Amino acid sequence: MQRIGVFVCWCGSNIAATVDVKKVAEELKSEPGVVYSADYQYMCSENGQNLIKSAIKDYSLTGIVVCSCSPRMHEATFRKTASEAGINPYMVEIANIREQCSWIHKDMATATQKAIILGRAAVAKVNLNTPLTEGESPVVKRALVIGGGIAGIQTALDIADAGYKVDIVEKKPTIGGKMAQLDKTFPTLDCAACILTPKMVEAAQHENITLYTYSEVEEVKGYVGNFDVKIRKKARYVNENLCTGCGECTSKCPSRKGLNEFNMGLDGRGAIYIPFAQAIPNVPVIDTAQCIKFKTGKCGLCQMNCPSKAVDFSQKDEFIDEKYGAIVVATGFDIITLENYEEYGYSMYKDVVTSLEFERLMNAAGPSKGHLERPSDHKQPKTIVFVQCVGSRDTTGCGKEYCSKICCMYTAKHAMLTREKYPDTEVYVFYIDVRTPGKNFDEFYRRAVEQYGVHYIKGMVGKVYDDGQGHLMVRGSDLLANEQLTIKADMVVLAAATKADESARKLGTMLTASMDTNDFFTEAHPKLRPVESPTAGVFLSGFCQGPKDIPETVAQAGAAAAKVIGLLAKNKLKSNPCVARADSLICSGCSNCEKVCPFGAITYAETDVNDGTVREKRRVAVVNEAVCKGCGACTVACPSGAMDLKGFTNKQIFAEVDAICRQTGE
Amino acid sequence: MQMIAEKIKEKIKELTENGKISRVMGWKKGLYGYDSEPFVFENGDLRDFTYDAFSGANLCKYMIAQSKNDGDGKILVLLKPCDTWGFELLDKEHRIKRENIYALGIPCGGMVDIEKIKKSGVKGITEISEKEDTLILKTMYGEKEVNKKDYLLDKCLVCSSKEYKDCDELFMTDLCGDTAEYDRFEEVEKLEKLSSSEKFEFWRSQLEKCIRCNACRNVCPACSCVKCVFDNDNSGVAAKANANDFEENLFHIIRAFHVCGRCVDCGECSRVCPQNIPLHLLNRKYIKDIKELYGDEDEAALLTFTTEDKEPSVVYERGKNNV
Amino acid sequence: MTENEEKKLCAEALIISGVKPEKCMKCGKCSGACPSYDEMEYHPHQFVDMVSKGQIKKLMESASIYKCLSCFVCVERCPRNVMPANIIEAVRALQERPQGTDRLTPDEVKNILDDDTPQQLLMAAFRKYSR
Amino acid sequence: MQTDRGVTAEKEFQPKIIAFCCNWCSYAGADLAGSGRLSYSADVKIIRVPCSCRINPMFILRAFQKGADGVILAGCHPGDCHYSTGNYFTRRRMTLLFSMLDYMGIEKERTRVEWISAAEGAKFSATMNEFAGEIKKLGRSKRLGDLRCR
Amino acid sequence: MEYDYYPGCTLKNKASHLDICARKAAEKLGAAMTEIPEWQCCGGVYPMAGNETAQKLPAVRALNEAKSRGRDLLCVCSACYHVLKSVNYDMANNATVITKANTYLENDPWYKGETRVLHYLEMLRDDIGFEKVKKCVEKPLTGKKIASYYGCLLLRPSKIMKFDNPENPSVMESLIKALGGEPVIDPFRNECCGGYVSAEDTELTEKKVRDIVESVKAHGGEMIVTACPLCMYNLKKYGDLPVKYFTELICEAFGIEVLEDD
Repeated sequence: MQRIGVFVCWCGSNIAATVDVKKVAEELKSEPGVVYSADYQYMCSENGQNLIKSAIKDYSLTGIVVCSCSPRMHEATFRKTASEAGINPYMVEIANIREQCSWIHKDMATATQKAIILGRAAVAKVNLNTPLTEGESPVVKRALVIGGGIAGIQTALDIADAGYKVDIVEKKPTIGGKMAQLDKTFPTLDCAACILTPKMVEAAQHENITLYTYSEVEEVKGYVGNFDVKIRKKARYVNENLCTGCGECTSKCPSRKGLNEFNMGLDGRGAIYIPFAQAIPNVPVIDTAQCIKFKTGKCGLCQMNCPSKAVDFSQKDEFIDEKYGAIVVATGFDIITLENYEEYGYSMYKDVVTSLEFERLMNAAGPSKGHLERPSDHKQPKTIVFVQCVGSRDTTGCGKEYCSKICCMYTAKHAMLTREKYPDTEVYVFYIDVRTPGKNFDEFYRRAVEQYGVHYIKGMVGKVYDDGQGHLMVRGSDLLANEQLTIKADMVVLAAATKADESARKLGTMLTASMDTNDFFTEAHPKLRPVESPTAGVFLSGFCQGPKDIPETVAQAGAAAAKVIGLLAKNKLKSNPCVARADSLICSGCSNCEKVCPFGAITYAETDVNDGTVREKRRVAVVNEAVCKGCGACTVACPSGAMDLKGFTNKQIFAEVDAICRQTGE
Repeated sequence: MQMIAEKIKEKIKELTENGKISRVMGWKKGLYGYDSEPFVFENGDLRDFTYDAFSGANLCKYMIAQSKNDGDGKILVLLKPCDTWGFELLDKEHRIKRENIYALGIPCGGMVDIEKIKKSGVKGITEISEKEDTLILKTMYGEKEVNKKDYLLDKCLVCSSKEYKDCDELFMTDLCGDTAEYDRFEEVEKLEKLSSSEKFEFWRSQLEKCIRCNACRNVCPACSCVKCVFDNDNSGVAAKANANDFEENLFHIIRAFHVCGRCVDCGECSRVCPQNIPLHLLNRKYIKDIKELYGDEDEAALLTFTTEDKEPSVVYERGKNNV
Repeated sequence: MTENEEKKLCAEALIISGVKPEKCMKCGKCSGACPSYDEMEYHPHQFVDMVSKGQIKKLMESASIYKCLSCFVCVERCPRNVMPANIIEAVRALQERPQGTDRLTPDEVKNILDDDTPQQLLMAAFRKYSR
Repeated sequence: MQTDRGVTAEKEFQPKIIAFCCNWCSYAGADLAGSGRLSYSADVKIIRVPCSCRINPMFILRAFQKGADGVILAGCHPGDCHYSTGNYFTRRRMTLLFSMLDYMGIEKERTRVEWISAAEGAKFSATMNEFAGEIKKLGRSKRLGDLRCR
Repeated sequence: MEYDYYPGCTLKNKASHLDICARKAAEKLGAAMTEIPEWQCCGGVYPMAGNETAQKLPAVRALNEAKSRGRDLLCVCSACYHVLKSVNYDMANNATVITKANTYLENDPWYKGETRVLHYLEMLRDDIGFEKVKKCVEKPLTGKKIASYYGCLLLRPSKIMKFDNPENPSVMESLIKALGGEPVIDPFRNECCGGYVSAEDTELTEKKVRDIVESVKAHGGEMIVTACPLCMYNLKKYGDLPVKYFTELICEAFGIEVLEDD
């Protein structure tokens, strides 16, 4: 049985003017467990707190009820008071008789009566309170960044500069991501490679950064501060330590049938290849599906020609196990495939290209060395039509419902660059809306129109077809002119919708980090915690959280790094003790609680159970207290009541309900 | 049916001899031919084995206890189509050790409710045998033939699927009878259309009959908790913890909620109820609601959500049509 | 037609067509694809827009409603599932509902008949051009 | 209305209403209603829970058992849950539970779910007033207590 | 393979060749087509308005008839296929139509879109397979440059028709290849021919047909093949390229002779 003290606060006249505080104290004295009750002008004042402290000592109190303002105001204060007087801080409950009572009622009798009932509920709860202790867990001072694009690189550099170890895992043979494929960047038109490659080099050379390229995260276990991650380093069949990157092997490879991924398949590459000149690491990789040696056992020219004996056909995938305190997701994006948009003729006509392909066609390091030409006949196009929103803002299920955000700007960029380099080329842009909310963005778009004479047409293309004579006919509507027009073009560029990278979904499951229906990672709070995932210790950087351009991505990358640094700077993590607890004697191991847990805090373990009559091994739920945030979703999903929430137990809430429902004067 | 039973026996022998199974969960003959009951046959002794029109009992739940020990070898369990749904649920919820079980799907042509026969005025039954769709009732007053179809269990009247889930092997299952044509939600719809006070009177009169024998709970494949919340002293609702009659009063509402989204509509709760309370109508209401509100989803309805789910106020709106 | 009557007709058009014009994001893809565009005074996207604004009278009186080929290109390519063809059909149905407004009368049928005219054409024409 | 206050107090039906409020949005909304002095019925008593998804249907049934006349759940707006998904579960659970109560003939108007954010003090007070008014009209709750097995 | 067959009015009359060739080719391919009894005209066009349940009833009758026999319902005419499939979609998804139609027709049990409606071309592609078609060819159409013309009704709306990729279909091209011909891909193959508007505005139809035929020529096509009697009528009347039904083409390649007045 508890020994409870009740302390009724006047809050000056805030409470006392409408609530008869003396009567409340008097009435609550007769509640079960209550051995002491008092009222005071300002309970939160030093004197008030001392009153509580001495009562705890004098009456050997085990539980405290303070009838005062909202617990959101002073719960922490009174917990500290209790703690200083030697009882567990979680033995304190607050009855909110100010915000919920004195401030909203005028009639003294009514307010007093309500205050008594609220006090009773708090007393009933405290009777069932148990001491709780905050958990503590150590923090591994190392971060993992998944994805080696601009987002991942920036996050890793920022964390590394702060003095913490960072590993980058990149699934492709090189870091750099999508940005490495771009030609110029809006709105300043500086060359992407010029600003990105120095960062790639910096990441590779940083003493605190380890790169795992051509690698994937295989398994994630653990929780904030203590993640256990298994990384698969795929065999590239070239020894990274021996290879000097001379490129001898790539030039000797007799197979030329591979499609150059970096150039969006617009040209070919050998079976052993370095994705692009500035790749990091500058080490080739063998495409085993294409390699003659792997297919037939014969060839091996690359191995024979390698001056440093780095080619190793017997290489196997390697597994690396590492511990991390924090994980940053920076998996980036891709563009959708266009089989649902054949009205634009992407698969029928070679000269209908995506914007990313166009990016490569414009790029000095691209398949045409920067000379803009049509893929079909390598002629320079004289009329180009750009189509925006191809698959974006589509609610039919064919594309993506969201706005891809970056297309308006890069299309303006493409149009502008085309007109600058080839002033005799006519450029049309079909748009639904031109969205340019960014610094210098609208100015940029207007420049394309006013200075470069790009024809912007408000309307959408209905069909692209060929006239049988090498031209593409683009039929669309010009809504402002109220007409349907057909443009005879040489090339059509489609701003295909963006999508989350395919690896994201699998990773989301591994990390138990929640995602939206579009496979973008969800942030912990859309406004106030935009770079954190709801899963503690998992942070978000770049496009993986939603469409973003480069400046935004870099900003978010830095923000994510700051959050990681804040976490790694701590030696221990304290956790909220009001978390779920599974009773292994009752748990049936049905997994229902696991399914509703938003944080992945529940796992299952084969546990020896002994309830006095039965001894056996059973699959039972285990709550990771460092991960659980205490929402209680699991407690309702659990039919047997094995899952309960500390600080808000079933019994406690029942007791509150019962106390409120008791007849007056009972 | 006798033919099928014999074939099943042969199959069991074959599986036993091949060392695939060590025991069999089946039905054992009773005294009168209409009281077969679940039984574990061991050591290849199948003397009293039967599979007849009264083998309505779902055996899947016995698998919780029977599959526990790894050392016992595999147990064969015989499952009718509707039995397999509960079996699958138990597997999904990790309540059974699937690797210790050999699930054999067997054909079902509908099971008979002996109470219905008795109610029709047939007294003193001493033996029942089957011939295709005819039941031959030997009574103390002579022999009588009835059509099996007229005395089917309620759950068989709304038989909705002959699909077998999660079985290791299907045996003669093409001999299954047809599914029923009755719409299983018809009864629920009827109740929904009653006025609020009529509904209340209906349920009060039904639930008043409950003697808290727990038969429904014991048979239900979704009610497989190691310890039921109503037996848990710490839950705040268990009988012992409270002097009041809370658990008594709301047992069925809570039970229905606990199996909501997980109930496989096997109809066993109503079949075993000694007081004939139509408990399945509670569960089926949830099934109907889930279908209407959330459509078909892979996950149990209460363990998932969509951001576009209907608001709870939909209940008021839907209720507007009937007063 | 009073303004109120017009509004009522618009509401009816939306009900029988099942079209929700508020889903339209005014991209104009329907009109960019329409094979009858040049024949029409009002174009698919305008049908959606005008009915939602309560301006159905002009549409009903326009020959545009007889130029729609029901080829479903607008329905197919609309990125928002708006179904412009359905609303054009609804406007036509509302126009043809009152007596004596048939676009095509049995007398006129013989004008279009020739040896090869398929039944399909007659059936379709009757369905589209008369009550 | 009778003039004699004593008699009125005796005779006037004072419903018992429990409001379960999630700590992050609705409880804060109630605080805001308080600091804005936005009065609402004294019949409403609040129980604080971390999230609306902590509310077990058993709590609601228990309240009715013990003589409550109305139970209202208040949580963050869908999409704004502090725990990201808690209120989505609440929404399903309560939709199905309320539907079942209705099916069993228990007045569905006695139960309600409302989404009230920390900024919606005015909505909190208006909602509570309206709910209390509704419950007053319905009168004392009897049915749930009577729906029992012997 | 056994199918319930819904021929439709036009195939019983002006487009009898489409029908006859379909039956003869099916015979050779080992597919049995049983005409469903007492079918009524599908109406020619799908009643798009939500309040036109009555006009959908003939289709529902045919669909329910096929259901009762447990067979798939086969169409050859594009228009019938379009109507039947669209109505079938309603009968599976639109509660109002389901209730009204079943109540009116006194169906017991209710018809809820169970029947699979398929076009003859789908049958060739999905059930029989073009490999088998290839094996039946006796007089391959070698060297013939044939443009397929799909029109609207087979393809759209694709959400309902689910016939082929609506913007880049391939089933007829595959057929032409199987028959030994050389398919010519004409971008106007899914553009409207002018349809029933030819009943009132021949100019419009003429223009549409001209676009199609000119495009076929520009892409090197020498002949057009179609599945729709109305397309056939329009293309023939206003165009100057030979037009054939796809079933005629099959018979030709299979070496099946079909007389003009057969």
